[in-house]
Amino acid sequence: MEETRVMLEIELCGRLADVGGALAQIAIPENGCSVAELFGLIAQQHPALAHPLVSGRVRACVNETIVTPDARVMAGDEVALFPPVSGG
Amino acid sequence: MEETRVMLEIELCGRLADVGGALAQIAIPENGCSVAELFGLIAQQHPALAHPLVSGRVRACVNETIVTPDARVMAGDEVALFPPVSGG
Amino acid sequence: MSAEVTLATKEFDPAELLGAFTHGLGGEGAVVSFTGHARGAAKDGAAIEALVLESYRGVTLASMKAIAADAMARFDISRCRVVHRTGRIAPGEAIVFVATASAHRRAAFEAADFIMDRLKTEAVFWKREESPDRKRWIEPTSGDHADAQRWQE
Amino acid sequence: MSAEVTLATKEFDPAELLGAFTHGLGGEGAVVSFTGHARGAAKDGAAIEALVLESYRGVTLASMKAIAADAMARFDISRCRVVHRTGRIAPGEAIVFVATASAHRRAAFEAADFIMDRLKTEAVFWKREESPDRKRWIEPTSGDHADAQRWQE
Repeated sequence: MEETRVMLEIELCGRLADVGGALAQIAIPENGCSVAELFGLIAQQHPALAHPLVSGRVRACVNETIVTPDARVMAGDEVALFPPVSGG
Repeated sequence: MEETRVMLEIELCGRLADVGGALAQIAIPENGCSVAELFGLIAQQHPALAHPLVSGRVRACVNETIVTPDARVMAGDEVALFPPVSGG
Repeated sequence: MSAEVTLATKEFDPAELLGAFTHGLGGEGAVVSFTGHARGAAKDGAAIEALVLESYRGVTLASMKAIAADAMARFDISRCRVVHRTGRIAPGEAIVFVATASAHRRAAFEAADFIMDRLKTEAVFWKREESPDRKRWIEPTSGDHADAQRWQE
Repeated sequence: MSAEVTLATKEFDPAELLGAFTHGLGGEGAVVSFTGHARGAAKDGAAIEALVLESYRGVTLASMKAIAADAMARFDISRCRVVHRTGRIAPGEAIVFVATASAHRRAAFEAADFIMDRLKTEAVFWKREESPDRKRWIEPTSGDHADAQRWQE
Protein backbone atom coordinates (compact mmCIF):
# COMPACT_ATOMS: atom_id res chain seq x y z
CA MET A 1 0.00 0.00 0.00
CA GLU A 2 1.34 3.43 -0.93
CA GLU A 3 2.12 5.81 1.85
CA THR A 4 -0.13 8.89 1.98
CA ARG A 5 1.50 12.00 0.52
CA VAL A 6 0.91 15.67 1.22
CA MET A 7 1.95 18.72 -0.77
CA LEU A 8 4.76 20.96 0.42
CA GLU A 9 5.29 24.34 -1.22
CA ILE A 10 8.95 25.23 -1.68
CA GLU A 11 10.29 28.66 -2.47
CA LEU A 12 13.14 28.66 -4.98
CA CYS A 13 15.61 31.48 -4.42
CA GLY A 14 18.06 33.21 -6.73
CA ARG A 15 19.00 31.36 -9.89
CA LEU A 16 16.94 28.31 -8.86
CA ALA A 17 13.79 30.27 -9.72
CA ASP A 18 15.09 30.64 -13.29
CA VAL A 19 15.08 26.85 -13.55
CA GLY A 20 12.01 25.83 -11.58
CA GLY A 21 9.86 28.94 -11.12
CA ALA A 22 9.53 30.87 -7.86
CA LEU A 23 7.52 28.10 -6.16
CA ALA A 24 7.59 24.32 -6.51
CA GLN A 25 4.92 21.93 -5.20
CA ILE A 26 6.45 18.72 -3.92
CA ALA A 27 4.59 15.64 -2.68
CA ILE A 28 6.18 14.39 0.53
CA PRO A 29 5.25 11.62 3.02
CA GLU A 30 2.46 12.65 5.36
CA ASN A 31 4.79 12.25 8.34
CA GLY A 32 7.48 14.40 6.79
CA CYS A 33 10.97 13.50 5.63
CA SER A 34 14.56 14.61 5.99
CA VAL A 35 15.95 17.46 3.92
CA ALA A 36 18.16 14.92 2.12
CA GLU A 37 15.05 12.88 1.23
CA LEU A 38 13.25 16.07 0.19
CA PHE A 39 16.09 16.89 -2.24
CA GLY A 40 15.61 13.42 -3.79
CA LEU A 41 11.87 13.98 -4.13
CA ILE A 42 12.40 17.39 -5.74
CA ALA A 43 14.88 15.91 -8.23
CA GLN A 44 12.31 13.21 -9.15
CA GLN A 45 9.35 15.53 -9.41
CA HIS A 46 11.17 18.52 -10.98
CA PRO A 47 13.99 17.02 -13.04
CA ALA A 48 15.20 20.49 -14.06
CA LEU A 49 16.22 21.03 -10.42
CA ALA A 50 18.13 17.75 -10.16
CA HIS A 51 21.38 19.20 -11.47
CA PRO A 52 21.66 22.14 -9.02
CA LEU A 53 20.58 19.90 -6.13
CA VAL A 54 23.29 17.31 -6.68
CA SER A 55 25.94 20.06 -6.80
CA GLY A 56 26.03 20.04 -2.99
CA ARG A 57 25.89 23.84 -3.02
CA VAL A 58 22.15 24.26 -2.37
CA ARG A 59 21.05 24.65 1.24
CA ALA A 60 17.58 24.27 2.68
CA CYS A 61 16.01 26.94 4.86
CA VAL A 62 13.15 25.70 7.06
CA ASN A 63 11.06 28.20 9.00
CA GLU A 64 13.71 30.89 8.55
CA THR A 65 16.63 28.75 9.68
CA ILE A 66 19.25 27.26 7.38
CA VAL A 67 19.32 23.55 8.26
CA THR A 68 21.51 20.50 7.66
CA PRO A 69 20.48 17.59 5.38
CA ASP A 70 19.32 15.49 8.34
CA ALA A 71 16.79 18.12 9.52
CA ARG A 72 13.14 17.10 9.07
CA VAL A 73 10.47 18.91 7.09
CA MET A 74 6.70 18.52 7.40
CA ALA A 75 3.74 19.81 5.48
CA GLY A 76 3.10 23.35 6.69
CA ASP A 77 6.78 24.18 7.12
CA GLU A 78 8.05 27.24 5.30
CA VAL A 79 10.75 25.78 3.12
CA ALA A 80 13.11 27.54 0.73
CA LEU A 81 16.10 26.41 -1.30
CA PHE A 82 19.15 28.66 -1.22
CA PRO A 83 21.73 28.51 -3.98
CA PRO A 84 25.15 30.03 -3.10
CA VAL A 85 24.65 33.48 -1.60
CA SER A 86 26.52 36.67 -2.42
CA GLY A 87 26.07 40.04 -0.80
CA GLY A 88 28.07 43.26 -1.01
CA MET B 1 93.57 84.17 12.57
CA GLU B 2 89.96 83.25 13.28
CA GLU B 3 87.71 82.50 10.38
CA THR B 4 84.93 85.04 9.79
CA ARG B 5 81.55 83.92 11.08
CA VAL B 6 78.04 84.84 10.02
CA MET B 7 74.76 84.31 11.81
CA LEU B 8 72.30 81.70 10.62
CA GLU B 9 68.77 81.70 11.99
CA ILE B 10 67.42 78.21 12.62
CA GLU B 11 63.81 77.32 13.21
CA LEU B 12 63.27 74.71 15.92
CA CYS B 13 60.24 72.53 15.31
CA GLY B 14 58.08 70.49 17.63
CA ARG B 15 59.53 69.62 21.01
CA LEU B 16 62.89 71.21 20.09
CA ALA B 17 61.27 74.63 20.55
CA ASP B 18 60.47 73.67 24.16
CA VAL B 19 64.21 73.26 24.71
CA GLY B 20 65.72 76.01 22.63
CA GLY B 21 62.93 78.47 21.77
CA ALA B 22 61.32 78.77 18.35
CA LEU B 23 64.40 80.31 16.74
CA ALA B 24 68.10 79.84 17.41
CA GLN B 25 70.90 82.12 16.14
CA ILE B 26 73.98 80.13 15.24
CA ALA B 27 77.33 81.52 14.15
CA ILE B 28 78.63 79.54 11.17
CA PRO B 29 81.66 79.94 8.88
CA GLU B 30 81.16 82.64 6.25
CA ASN B 31 81.52 80.05 3.49
CA GLY B 32 78.96 77.77 5.05
CA CYS B 33 79.34 74.29 6.51
CA SER B 34 77.83 70.84 6.29
CA VAL B 35 74.71 69.94 8.23
CA ALA B 36 76.82 67.61 10.37
CA GLU B 37 79.13 70.54 11.23
CA LEU B 38 76.12 72.75 11.85
CA PHE B 39 74.79 70.23 14.40
CA GLY B 40 78.13 70.42 16.19
CA LEU B 41 78.01 74.23 16.23
CA ILE B 42 74.45 74.22 17.58
CA ALA B 43 75.42 71.80 20.35
CA GLN B 44 78.34 74.10 21.32
CA GLN B 45 76.37 77.31 21.19
CA HIS B 46 73.09 75.96 22.62
CA PRO B 47 74.09 73.16 24.99
CA ALA B 48 70.42 72.44 25.80
CA LEU B 49 70.04 71.21 22.20
CA ALA B 50 73.09 68.93 22.36
CA HIS B 51 71.16 65.98 23.74
CA PRO B 52 68.40 65.84 21.09
CA LEU B 53 70.94 66.45 18.33
CA VAL B 54 73.14 63.50 19.27
CA SER B 55 70.10 61.19 19.33
CA GLY B 56 70.41 60.81 15.56
CA ARG B 57 66.66 61.37 15.27
CA VAL B 58 66.74 65.05 14.33
CA ARG B 59 66.77 65.92 10.62
CA ALA B 60 67.66 69.20 8.98
CA CYS B 61 65.39 70.89 6.49
CA VAL B 62 67.10 73.40 4.21
CA ASN B 63 65.03 75.60 1.93
CA GLU B 64 62.02 73.32 2.33
CA THR B 65 63.87 70.10 1.60
CA ILE B 66 64.87 67.50 4.18
CA VAL B 67 68.58 66.93 3.64
CA THR B 68 71.31 64.47 4.63
CA PRO B 69 74.13 65.35 7.07
CA ASP B 70 76.57 66.03 4.22
CA ALA B 71 74.37 68.74 2.65
CA ARG B 72 75.78 72.28 2.94
CA VAL B 73 74.15 75.29 4.56
CA MET B 74 75.01 78.94 4.02
CA ALA B 75 73.93 82.20 5.61
CA GLY B 76 70.61 83.13 4.06
CA ASP B 77 69.39 79.52 3.83
CA GLU B 78 66.07 78.77 5.45
CA VAL B 79 67.03 76.10 7.96
CA ALA B 80 64.81 74.15 10.34
CA LEU B 81 65.43 71.23 12.67
CA PHE B 82 62.85 68.45 12.59
CA PRO B 83 62.48 66.10 15.55
CA PRO B 84 60.63 62.81 14.80
CA VAL B 85 57.39 63.60 12.97
CA SER B 86 53.95 62.17 13.65
CA GLY B 87 50.79 62.89 11.72
CA GLY B 88 47.37 61.30 11.79
CA MET C 1 29.29 48.59 22.38
CA SER C 2 26.68 48.55 19.66
CA ALA C 3 26.05 47.17 16.21
CA GLU C 4 23.28 48.67 14.10
CA VAL C 5 22.24 46.68 11.05
CA THR C 6 19.71 47.68 8.40
CA LEU C 7 18.31 46.02 5.29
CA ALA C 8 17.46 48.98 3.05
CA THR C 9 14.79 48.80 0.38
CA LYS C 10 15.53 52.27 -1.01
CA GLU C 11 18.59 54.25 -2.07
CA PHE C 12 20.70 55.49 0.84
CA ASP C 13 23.42 58.10 1.15
CA PRO C 14 26.76 56.81 2.49
CA ALA C 15 27.89 60.33 3.45
CA GLU C 16 24.77 60.79 5.57
CA LEU C 17 25.35 57.42 7.24
CA LEU C 18 28.97 58.33 8.00
CA GLY C 19 27.78 61.64 9.44
CA ALA C 20 25.27 59.94 11.73
CA PHE C 21 27.82 57.31 12.76
CA THR C 22 30.42 59.98 13.53
CA HIS C 23 27.86 62.01 15.45
CA GLY C 24 27.24 59.01 17.70
CA LEU C 25 30.88 58.45 18.60
CA GLY C 26 31.87 58.29 22.25
CA GLY C 27 35.48 59.37 21.96
CA GLU C 28 36.80 56.70 19.60
CA GLY C 29 39.81 57.90 17.62
CA ALA C 30 39.42 55.79 14.48
CA VAL C 31 36.52 55.41 12.05
CA VAL C 32 36.66 53.31 8.90
CA SER C 33 33.92 53.15 6.30
CA PHE C 34 33.43 51.02 3.24
CA THR C 35 30.87 51.68 0.54
CA GLY C 36 30.19 49.34 -2.35
CA HIS C 37 28.60 50.93 -5.40
CA ALA C 38 26.78 49.23 -8.25
CA ARG C 39 28.83 49.21 -11.44
CA GLY C 40 27.64 50.36 -14.82
CA ALA C 41 29.52 47.68 -16.74
CA ALA C 42 29.97 43.92 -16.33
CA LYS C 43 33.43 42.33 -16.20
CA ASP C 44 33.26 41.76 -19.95
CA GLY C 45 32.45 45.45 -20.51
CA ALA C 46 28.74 45.01 -21.32
CA ALA C 47 26.50 47.78 -19.98
CA ILE C 48 24.47 46.94 -16.87
CA GLU C 49 21.06 48.49 -16.45
CA ALA C 50 20.58 47.42 -12.86
CA LEU C 51 21.90 45.15 -10.18
CA VAL C 52 19.05 43.21 -8.61
CA LEU C 53 19.47 41.85 -5.11
CA GLU C 54 17.07 39.28 -3.76
CA SER C 55 16.81 38.63 -0.06
CA TYR C 56 14.79 36.11 1.96
CA ARG C 57 12.46 37.21 4.77
CA GLY C 58 14.09 37.50 8.19
CA VAL C 59 16.99 35.29 7.22
CA THR C 60 18.86 37.97 5.29
CA LEU C 61 18.80 40.52 8.12
CA ALA C 62 19.69 37.77 10.60
CA SER C 63 22.72 36.82 8.49
CA MET C 64 23.86 40.47 8.44
CA LYS C 65 23.39 40.75 12.21
CA ALA C 66 25.38 37.57 12.81
CA ILE C 67 28.30 38.95 10.78
CA ALA C 68 28.23 42.28 12.66
CA ALA C 69 28.09 40.44 16.01
CA ASP C 70 31.07 38.29 14.99
CA ALA C 71 33.02 41.43 14.13
CA MET C 72 32.15 43.03 17.48
CA ALA C 73 33.30 39.88 19.30
CA ARG C 74 36.45 39.38 17.28
CA PHE C 75 37.90 42.90 17.00
CA ASP C 76 38.49 45.66 19.49
CA ILE C 77 35.78 47.90 18.04
CA SER C 78 33.15 49.74 20.04
CA ARG C 79 30.51 50.18 17.33
CA CYS C 80 29.67 49.17 13.85
CA ARG C 81 27.05 50.07 11.29
CA VAL C 82 25.97 47.86 8.41
CA VAL C 83 23.45 48.86 5.76
CA HIS C 84 22.72 46.64 2.76
CA ARG C 85 20.33 47.30 -0.09
CA THR C 86 17.85 44.80 -1.42
CA GLY C 87 15.90 45.17 -4.65
CA ARG C 88 16.77 46.95 -7.87
CA ILE C 89 19.89 49.13 -7.77
CA ALA C 90 20.91 51.54 -10.51
CA PRO C 91 24.58 51.92 -11.51
CA GLY C 92 26.42 54.23 -9.11
CA GLU C 93 23.99 53.72 -6.24
CA ALA C 94 25.34 52.32 -3.00
CA ILE C 95 24.79 48.60 -2.39
CA VAL C 96 26.42 48.28 0.99
CA PHE C 97 27.83 50.55 3.69
CA VAL C 98 29.93 49.43 6.62
CA ALA C 99 31.40 51.64 9.32
CA THR C 100 33.47 50.67 12.33
CA ALA C 101 34.82 52.70 15.25
CA SER C 102 37.66 51.89 17.59
CA ALA C 103 40.34 53.44 19.73
CA HIS C 104 42.81 51.74 17.39
CA ARG C 105 42.92 52.25 13.65
CA ARG C 106 44.11 48.71 12.93
CA ALA C 107 41.06 47.18 14.64
CA ALA C 108 38.73 49.56 12.77
CA PHE C 109 40.31 48.68 9.41
CA GLU C 110 40.35 44.95 10.05
CA ALA C 111 36.79 44.81 11.33
CA ALA C 112 35.41 46.67 8.29
CA ASP C 113 37.46 44.44 5.99
CA PHE C 114 36.23 41.32 7.80
CA ILE C 115 32.59 42.41 7.66
CA MET C 116 32.83 43.02 3.91
CA ASP C 117 34.52 39.66 3.24
CA ARG C 118 31.81 37.89 5.23
CA LEU C 119 28.97 39.84 3.59
CA LYS C 120 30.31 38.89 0.16
CA THR C 121 30.35 35.17 0.93
CA GLU C 122 27.77 34.60 3.69
CA ALA C 123 25.07 37.25 3.74
CA VAL C 124 21.83 35.81 2.36
CA PHE C 125 21.48 37.68 -0.92
CA TRP C 126 21.31 36.58 -4.51
CA LYS C 127 22.31 39.14 -7.05
CA ARG C 128 22.11 39.42 -10.77
CA GLU C 129 23.20 42.00 -13.29
CA GLU C 130 20.49 42.94 -15.73
CA SER C 131 20.95 44.49 -19.12
CA PRO C 132 18.35 44.83 -21.88
CA ASP C 133 19.41 41.55 -23.45
CA ARG C 134 20.55 39.38 -20.57
CA LYS C 135 20.39 38.50 -16.90
CA ARG C 136 23.50 37.18 -15.20
CA TRP C 137 23.66 35.77 -11.67
CA ILE C 138 26.74 36.78 -9.69
CA GLU C 139 28.26 34.43 -7.16
CA PRO C 140 31.27 35.08 -4.93
CA THR C 141 34.50 34.83 -6.93
CA SER C 142 37.45 32.66 -5.92
CA GLY C 143 39.03 35.95 -4.81
CA ASP C 144 36.06 36.62 -2.53
CA HIS C 145 36.39 33.15 -1.00
CA ALA C 146 40.14 33.62 -0.57
CA ASP C 147 39.52 36.97 1.12
CA ALA C 148 37.01 35.41 3.52
CA GLN C 149 39.42 32.54 4.17
CA ARG C 150 42.02 34.98 5.55
CA TRP C 151 40.02 35.27 8.76
CA GLN C 152 39.90 31.53 9.47
CA GLU C 153 43.35 31.34 11.04
CA MET D 1 43.61 58.84 -11.78
CA SER D 2 43.79 61.63 -9.27
CA ALA D 3 44.99 62.38 -5.77
CA GLU D 4 43.69 65.45 -4.00
CA VAL D 5 45.56 66.51 -0.88
CA THR D 6 44.68 69.34 1.50
CA LEU D 7 46.26 70.79 4.63
CA ALA D 8 43.27 72.15 6.56
CA THR D 9 43.59 74.99 9.04
CA LYS D 10 39.95 74.76 10.18
CA GLU D 11 37.56 72.05 11.29
CA PHE D 12 36.28 69.88 8.45
CA ASP D 13 33.39 67.46 8.12
CA PRO D 14 34.35 63.89 7.14
CA ALA D 15 30.80 63.11 5.97
CA GLU D 16 30.88 66.07 3.60
CA LEU D 17 34.26 64.97 2.27
CA LEU D 18 32.98 61.43 1.70
CA GLY D 19 29.96 62.87 -0.09
CA ALA D 20 32.12 64.98 -2.42
CA PHE D 21 34.47 62.06 -3.04
CA THR D 22 31.57 59.74 -3.83
CA HIS D 23 30.02 62.34 -6.10
CA GLY D 24 33.23 62.45 -8.12
CA LEU D 25 33.41 58.69 -8.71
CA GLY D 26 33.71 57.40 -12.25
CA GLY D 27 32.17 53.98 -11.81
CA GLU D 28 34.47 52.55 -9.14
CA GLY D 29 32.78 49.87 -7.06
CA ALA D 30 34.68 50.28 -3.79
CA VAL D 31 35.24 53.30 -1.56
CA VAL D 32 37.09 53.17 1.76
CA SER D 33 37.38 56.08 4.16
CA PHE D 34 39.33 56.56 7.34
CA THR D 35 38.80 59.39 9.78
CA GLY D 36 40.99 60.02 12.80
CA HIS D 37 39.38 62.02 15.59
CA ALA D 38 41.07 63.87 18.44
CA ARG D 39 40.62 62.09 21.76
CA GLY D 40 39.37 63.66 24.93
CA ALA D 41 41.66 61.63 27.19
CA ALA D 42 45.33 60.73 27.12
CA LYS D 43 46.49 57.10 27.36
CA ASP D 44 46.81 57.51 31.13
CA GLY D 45 43.21 58.77 31.32
CA ALA D 46 44.04 62.46 31.91
CA ALA D 47 41.67 64.89 30.19
CA ILE D 48 42.97 66.55 27.04
CA GLU D 49 41.88 70.09 26.24
CA ALA D 50 43.27 70.15 22.74
CA LEU D 51 45.54 68.35 20.34
CA VAL D 52 47.93 70.83 18.75
CA LEU D 53 49.48 69.98 15.40
CA GLU D 54 52.42 71.94 14.11
CA SER D 55 53.36 71.83 10.46
CA TYR D 56 56.24 73.38 8.51
CA ARG D 57 55.65 75.58 5.48
CA GLY D 58 55.43 73.74 2.16
CA VAL D 59 57.18 70.68 3.52
CA THR D 60 54.15 69.31 5.34
CA LEU D 61 51.86 69.43 2.32
CA ALA D 62 54.66 68.04 0.14
CA SER D 63 55.07 65.09 2.53
CA MET D 64 51.32 64.38 2.35
CA LYS D 65 51.37 64.57 -1.44
CA ALA D 66 54.32 62.18 -1.64
CA ILE D 67 52.45 59.63 0.47
CA ALA D 68 49.31 59.94 -1.68
CA ALA D 69 51.38 59.59 -4.87
CA ASP D 70 53.07 56.47 -3.47
CA ALA D 71 49.66 54.96 -2.73
CA MET D 72 48.43 55.74 -6.25
CA ALA D 73 51.55 54.09 -7.72
CA ARG D 74 51.50 51.08 -5.46
CA PHE D 75 47.82 50.08 -5.35
CA ASP D 76 45.19 49.61 -8.02
CA ILE D 77 43.21 52.68 -6.94
CA SER D 78 41.84 55.33 -9.27
CA ARG D 79 41.54 58.21 -6.82
CA CYS D 80 42.39 59.22 -3.33
CA ARG D 81 41.62 62.12 -1.06
CA VAL D 82 43.74 63.16 1.91
CA VAL D 83 42.88 65.98 4.30
CA HIS D 84 44.94 66.70 7.41
CA ARG D 85 44.37 69.37 10.02
CA THR D 86 47.04 71.63 11.38
CA GLY D 87 46.68 73.87 14.42
CA ARG D 88 44.58 73.48 17.54
CA ILE D 89 42.05 70.62 17.48
CA ALA D 90 39.32 70.12 20.08
CA PRO D 91 38.43 66.60 21.30
CA GLY D 92 36.11 64.87 18.85
CA GLU D 93 37.12 66.99 15.87
CA ALA D 94 38.58 65.22 12.86
CA ILE D 95 42.37 65.29 12.52
CA VAL D 96 42.74 63.36 9.30
CA PHE D 97 40.51 62.02 6.54
CA VAL D 98 41.59 59.57 3.86
CA ALA D 99 39.40 58.14 1.11
CA THR D 100 40.34 55.74 -1.67
CA ALA D 101 38.37 54.41 -4.63
CA SER D 102 38.98 51.31 -6.69
CA ALA D 103 37.29 48.67 -8.76
CA HIS D 104 38.49 46.21 -6.11
CA ARG D 105 37.71 46.46 -2.42
CA ARG D 106 41.02 44.92 -1.35
CA ALA D 107 43.01 47.64 -3.14
CA ALA D 108 40.81 50.37 -1.64
CA PHE D 109 41.26 48.98 1.89
CA GLU D 110 44.99 48.45 1.55
CA ALA D 111 45.66 51.86 0.04
CA ALA D 112 43.76 53.68 2.82
CA ASP D 113 45.54 51.58 5.43
CA PHE D 114 48.93 52.29 3.80
CA ILE D 115 48.27 56.03 3.59
CA MET D 116 47.38 56.17 7.30
CA ASP D 117 50.44 54.16 8.34
CA ARG D 118 52.67 56.47 6.32
CA LEU D 119 50.97 59.65 7.58
CA LYS D 120 51.50 58.48 11.17
CA THR D 121 55.22 57.96 10.72
CA GLU D 122 56.30 60.22 7.84
CA ALA D 123 54.00 63.19 7.38
CA VAL D 124 55.70 66.34 8.64
CA PHE D 125 53.66 67.18 11.72
CA TRP D 126 54.50 67.50 15.36
CA LYS D 127 51.66 66.99 17.75
CA ARG D 128 51.13 67.54 21.40
CA GLU D 129 48.29 66.95 23.79
CA GLU D 130 47.50 69.95 25.95
CA SER D 131 45.66 69.93 29.22
CA PRO D 132 45.45 72.78 31.77
CA ASP D 133 48.44 71.45 33.67
CA ARG D 134 50.67 69.86 31.07
CA LYS D 135 51.82 69.62 27.47
CA ARG D 136 52.87 66.25 26.10
CA TRP D 137 54.49 65.64 22.72
CA ILE D 138 53.28 62.56 20.89
CA GLU D 139 55.61 60.59 18.68
CA PRO D 140 54.77 57.49 16.62
CA THR D 141 54.48 54.43 18.85
CA SER D 142 56.35 51.18 18.23
CA GLY D 143 52.98 49.90 16.96
CA ASP D 144 52.84 52.74 14.43
CA HIS D 145 56.34 51.89 13.24
CA ALA D 146 55.46 48.19 13.02
CA ASP D 147 52.33 49.07 11.01
CA ALA D 148 54.37 51.17 8.59
CA GLN D 149 56.96 48.40 8.34
CA ARG D 150 54.34 46.00 6.96
CA TRP D 151 54.53 47.76 3.60
CA GLN D 152 58.30 47.38 3.21
CA GLU D 153 58.19 43.79 1.93
